[in-house]
Amino acid sequence: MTAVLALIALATIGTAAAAMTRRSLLHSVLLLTGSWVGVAAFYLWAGAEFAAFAQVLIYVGAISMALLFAVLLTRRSREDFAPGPASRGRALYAILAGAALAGVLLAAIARGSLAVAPSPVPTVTVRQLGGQLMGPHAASLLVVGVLLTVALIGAVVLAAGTGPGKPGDAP
Amino acid sequence: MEPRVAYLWLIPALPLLAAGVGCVAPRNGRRLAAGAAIAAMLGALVLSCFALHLALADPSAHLVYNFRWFDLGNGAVRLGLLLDPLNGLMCVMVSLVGLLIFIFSLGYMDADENFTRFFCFLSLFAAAMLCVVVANSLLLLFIGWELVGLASYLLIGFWFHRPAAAAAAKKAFITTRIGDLGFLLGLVWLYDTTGSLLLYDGGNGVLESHVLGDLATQVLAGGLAASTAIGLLIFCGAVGKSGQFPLHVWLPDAMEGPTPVSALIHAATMVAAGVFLMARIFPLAAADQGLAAAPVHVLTVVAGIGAVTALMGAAIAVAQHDLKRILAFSTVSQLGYMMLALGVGSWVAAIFHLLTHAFFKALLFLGAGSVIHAAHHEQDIRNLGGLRSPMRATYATFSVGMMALTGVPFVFSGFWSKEAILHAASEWNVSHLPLYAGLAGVVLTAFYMTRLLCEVFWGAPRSPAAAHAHESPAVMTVPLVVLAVGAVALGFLGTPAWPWLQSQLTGEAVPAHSLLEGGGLMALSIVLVATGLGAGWALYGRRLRATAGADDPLAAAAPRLFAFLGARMKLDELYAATVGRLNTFAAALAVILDRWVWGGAVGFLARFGEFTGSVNRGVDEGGLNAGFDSISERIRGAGRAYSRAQTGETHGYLRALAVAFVVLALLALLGGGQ
Amino acid sequence: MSSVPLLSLIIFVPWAGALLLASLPRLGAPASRVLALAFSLSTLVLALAALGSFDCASTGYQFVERHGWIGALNSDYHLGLDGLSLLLVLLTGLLAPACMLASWRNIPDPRFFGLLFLLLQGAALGVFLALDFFHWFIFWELSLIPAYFLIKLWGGPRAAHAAYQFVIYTIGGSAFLLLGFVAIFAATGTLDFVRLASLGANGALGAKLATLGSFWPHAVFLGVFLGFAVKVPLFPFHTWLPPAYAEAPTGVSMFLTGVMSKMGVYGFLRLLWPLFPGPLHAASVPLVWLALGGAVLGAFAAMRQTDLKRMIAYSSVNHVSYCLLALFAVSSATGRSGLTSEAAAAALSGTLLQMFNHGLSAAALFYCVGVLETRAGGRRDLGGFGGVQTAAPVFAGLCGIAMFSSLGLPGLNGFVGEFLIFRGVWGLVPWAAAVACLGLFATAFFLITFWQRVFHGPRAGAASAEFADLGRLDLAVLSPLIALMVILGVLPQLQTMLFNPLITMWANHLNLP
Amino acid sequence: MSPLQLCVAFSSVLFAVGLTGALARSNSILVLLGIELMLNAANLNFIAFWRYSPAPSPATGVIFVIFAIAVAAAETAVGLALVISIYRHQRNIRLQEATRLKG
Repeated sequence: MTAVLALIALATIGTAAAAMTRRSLLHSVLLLTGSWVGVAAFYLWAGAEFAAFAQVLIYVGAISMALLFAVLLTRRSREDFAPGPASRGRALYAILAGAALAGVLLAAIARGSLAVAPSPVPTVTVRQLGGQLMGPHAASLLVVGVLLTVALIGAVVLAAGTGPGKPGDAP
Repeated sequence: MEPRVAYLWLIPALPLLAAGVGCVAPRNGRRLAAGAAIAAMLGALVLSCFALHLALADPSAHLVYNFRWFDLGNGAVRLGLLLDPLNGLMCVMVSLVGLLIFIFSLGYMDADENFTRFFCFLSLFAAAMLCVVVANSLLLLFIGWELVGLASYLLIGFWFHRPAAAAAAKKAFITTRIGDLGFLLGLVWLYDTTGSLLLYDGGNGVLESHVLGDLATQVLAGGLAASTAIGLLIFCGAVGKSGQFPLHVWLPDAMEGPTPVSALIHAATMVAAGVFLMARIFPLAAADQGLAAAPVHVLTVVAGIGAVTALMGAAIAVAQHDLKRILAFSTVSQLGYMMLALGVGSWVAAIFHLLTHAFFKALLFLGAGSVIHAAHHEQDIRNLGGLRSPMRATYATFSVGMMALTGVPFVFSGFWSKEAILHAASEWNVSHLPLYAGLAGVVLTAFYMTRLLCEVFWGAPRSPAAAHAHESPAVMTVPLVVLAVGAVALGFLGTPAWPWLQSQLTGEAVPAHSLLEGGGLMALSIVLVATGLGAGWALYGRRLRATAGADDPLAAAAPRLFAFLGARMKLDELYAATVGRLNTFAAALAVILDRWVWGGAVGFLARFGEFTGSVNRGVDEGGLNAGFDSISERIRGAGRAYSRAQTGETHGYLRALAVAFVVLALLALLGGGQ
Repeated sequence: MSSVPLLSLIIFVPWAGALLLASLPRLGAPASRVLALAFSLSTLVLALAALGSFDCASTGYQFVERHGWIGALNSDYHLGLDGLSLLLVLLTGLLAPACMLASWRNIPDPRFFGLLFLLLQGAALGVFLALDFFHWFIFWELSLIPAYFLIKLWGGPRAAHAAYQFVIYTIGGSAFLLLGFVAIFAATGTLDFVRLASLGANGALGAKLATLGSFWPHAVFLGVFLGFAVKVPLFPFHTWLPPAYAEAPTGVSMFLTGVMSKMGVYGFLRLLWPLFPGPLHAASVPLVWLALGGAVLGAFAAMRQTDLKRMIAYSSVNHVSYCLLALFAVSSATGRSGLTSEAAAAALSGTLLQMFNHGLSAAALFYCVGVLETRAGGRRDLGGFGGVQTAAPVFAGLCGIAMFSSLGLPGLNGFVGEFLIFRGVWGLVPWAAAVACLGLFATAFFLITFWQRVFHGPRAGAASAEFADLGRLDLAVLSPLIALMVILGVLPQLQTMLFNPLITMWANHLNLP
Repeated sequence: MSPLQLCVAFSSVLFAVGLTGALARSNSILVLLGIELMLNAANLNFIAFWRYSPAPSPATGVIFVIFAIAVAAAETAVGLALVISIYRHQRNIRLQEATRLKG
């Protein structure tokens, strides 16, 4: 059981790391989508099918598309991608920060007593989820709905340009 | 309560009415004012005669009419009118002498443009004096007393445009006011202890027996009887008003007023008010005679003051040059005699002398007035002289008055009344000093009167004014004659052989005794009068002073004594040095106290207020504001420092987050431990 | 409760007049003068109406008006009139028109002057009629503001300083008064004079104050005493008076000396004595000394004054100190048995008479000095005149009567009050009466000196030139006052019948709580 | 190592990678990607703890993940819109130069 887990973990981390280090934006986005699929797999492994389904639908379907659009819309000149000298120092600093963070977290996990009895994979039916959503979490569901619409409109307003000018010209 | 006594208030009311008419009358309403005044006095005289007749019907009775003035607390303040022989006689005397003087002043004041105002004031004076005389309540008497003081102030200062007259008026008012304060305190003390000021009030009047009894028995600290203290305080008023020793300084200066005023007020009536007052309250004054243990008796003090005044007045009169001042000091001396008589216990002799004195002293003053009038207001005897031939009538009446005053035996009233006083003094058991003072006074009186007579009437006129003096008009000489008759006739009312007056006054029959019985004393006094006259004639009669400048024979004999007496024994300077300086010191003290002590305290508070104000501002601005300002400044600085952290670098923020997270996690891992 | 609210009318008609004058800015000078005079006369008319239906026999308050006002302080709008207040209202009614007439000429802005004066008059009347501390104190303080402006705007050269000192000094005093009454309210819960008086009578007030702390009864007594002492003024607190009276215009100084100083004495009689009989009795001997200080030193200080108005101001200090002397003598006799009630009645009656009579004579004297001042072109020093009697005999006559009344000459009104005071004080505190005689002597001395220097002697100084005698206006002011002086001198019954039952009641139960 | 520890370790590493990415790259979009990764790491944790929690019936973990996904979506949308508007404004989307909101 844990072998499958390890496999999924390695895949996801690998694609994520690759996404972060690729020079070309497109490749990064695609690799990232891959890692999202890894995550979905983990959900499946954990027994939360609906979550996996949602992950795949939203992240892989929608967000990756949005990212692609964003990348395409903003690639005016090639030179954007050449990492300036400043980024060298930044990359090093970033790696250091990430490693420190990971070290701390892993140390905490190692020392932590997260022993847990082996338990069967819990199953949750969509009926249960629906009941839950419509029951105690009805309010938050509505809020999320509102949040999404507002975000949509906000994005459109921001992206549609501030002035009467056509998109892409200098403000 | 005698109904007929009710109309007694008319006697003072008539002159008061005349005074009202006088002051309302316009300046040129001379006839109206004078007529009203004289009519009023005539009316008062007639009413007084009726009153006297009524009083003499029963000499021992005190007819009383009391009425309520205003209510106070549970009771009320009551005043009253009194009629008995003493009052009756005084009323008649005042109104008769007043009438004569009014008539005289018709002529004397004829030239004065304030004629109406003069008569208004004279009527006011007469009303006040009559009010004093008829009063049964000491309060009403005090009211009349002060109004008499006011009238004398107004009349002395009648020619107020002359500073000397103004000063004299002020001096008179203030000096008598000092005496009146003592009178007021005595009054108030009496009112407080006995609850009423009525003299005779059907048994519980002040002078009635049982009230007097407990007054005498009420002993204060130092063994002094209450009645003694009250008597002495009331005597202060008499001393002030009658010009007795300590407070006599105003009388000679009062001669600044017109001569009829001097005659009426400073000879006959007002100054006599003091004697009348003491006679009126004689029972009160005599109440403490019984207390042998008492340290001082009222009557002894009165006798003492009387004797001193008699002697001193006569002595000073010898060395005066002003005609009216000689008479003034003579009045002071005669009043001393009356007080002496009261002191030695015989108020009847005092009143008898008062009556006779009123007539002949008024006569002398009016005579002097007609002399001054004739000699164009020349008053210095050194400039007069030789008026015998031009002014025969004045000379004749003046000499009658002079002989009455000196006490030429048997014929003149002065002799009998002075004799009565000396007789009473001789019978006084306390001491014989008053008697000797009286006898010495007789000599001095005779001396200065002859000096006056010789200087003014005999010899040759020594100044142009005196040279063409001419006899005064009839309106002035007729009163002189009437007064001269009075000066002679009045004596016979009270001779030892026929003591009608004494019996009327005391109310019980006084035994008549023959002349010889008191003969020794009478003979002595006759001899003394003779010596006085002789000495006067010897010094001034034989060698008449030729010129005004010639020095006075007596001055040649004893220059320093003469100068000392001439300067009125320097009493004025003494008073100025003591009381005057004390007064100015007290005034200066009050002003200094006000400006520096109380004003200073307020000033200090004000400056203290300013100081706290400025401290407060300093603290407020320096401490608080500055403190707040600096703190807020620092906070702004800190704010600016933090704001630099907002570089806008998103990465920076992320980095900070990461670092913070790591640090926190480490802390949780290492620090927590539990 | 008569149908028409007479007492409220008495107070508020002058204020209505003031309001009317305020609302007509363009009113001409003559019209505003007449209007102001009319409203000022209203007090006299209403006071006479009150006198008409005043029941002399009863000692309680009459024409009482009582309406609920402030629930929180449970103080209500309570007006009442007894013998004492009626006397003072009559005095104000008499003096106010006289003062208005006195400032008929040479007052630059008569409209504003009339307005302020009516305000002052209404406030003074309020003080005499109010029976609840709340609105009484409003009237008490309100009277200061118009007085300040009246002195400052129309006064003499140093009027600003004098007015400033006058107001600050008095307000300082009344601040303590206010604190005292706040403490009283805290202790007793009521501000009504009648209730407080009943508490004070049986000593409950002292006990209640003691509940706040042992220190409180004395502090409250001192506070209230200080408030009144400054107003009267009692001896050490009188330094504000001479400059204030001297610099004020004639009409105002007449009102100040006639009515304002009586407010202080009224305060003593109405408030301090009934509320604190015990402490007043305890402190009576030093207070007698203070009153004597005022009487004697006030008169002696007057001797040294060269400014005529300051001289009369000091004489006011002297006369008012006699009133207080009598009151303190009575308070010192509280509780003493024997024949004191007769003496106490005399002293109290003398105080009330002295208040009324001094009001008249001091106002008349101030007016006469005003006449001298106007004819001498603003100069009023003692040496600046001479022989005025020859120049203006009628003026000399009337001024003479006023002077002799102030001097206490029998036959005029001044004497009756002073005699009764001396009679009362002798019965209660004999040595005080003896010392007070010095005051009498000094008063006689400086007044006669004033008369000699100004009226007697040859014509000199301002009188040497043309010196007009009294005009019709001057006669209109002076003759009623002089007439009253003579009438009340001969018939004091007219005054005593008003307040005799009252003071008898006061004198009879001088029990020490 | 219990499986739960594994899951948590896995999400921590994923989180660290996301952070590094966000810090290292200067391109705004990549920063957004890094943030997305971090969000997914968080969701992982939810599910992991849900998976091994004693009372899985109320499925709060799953619901949380659903909400988290929804929020992440909204966040990405807005983020990208911002990037585009920055781009229009700044001609390039280098994060370091987008400092107009400086304090």
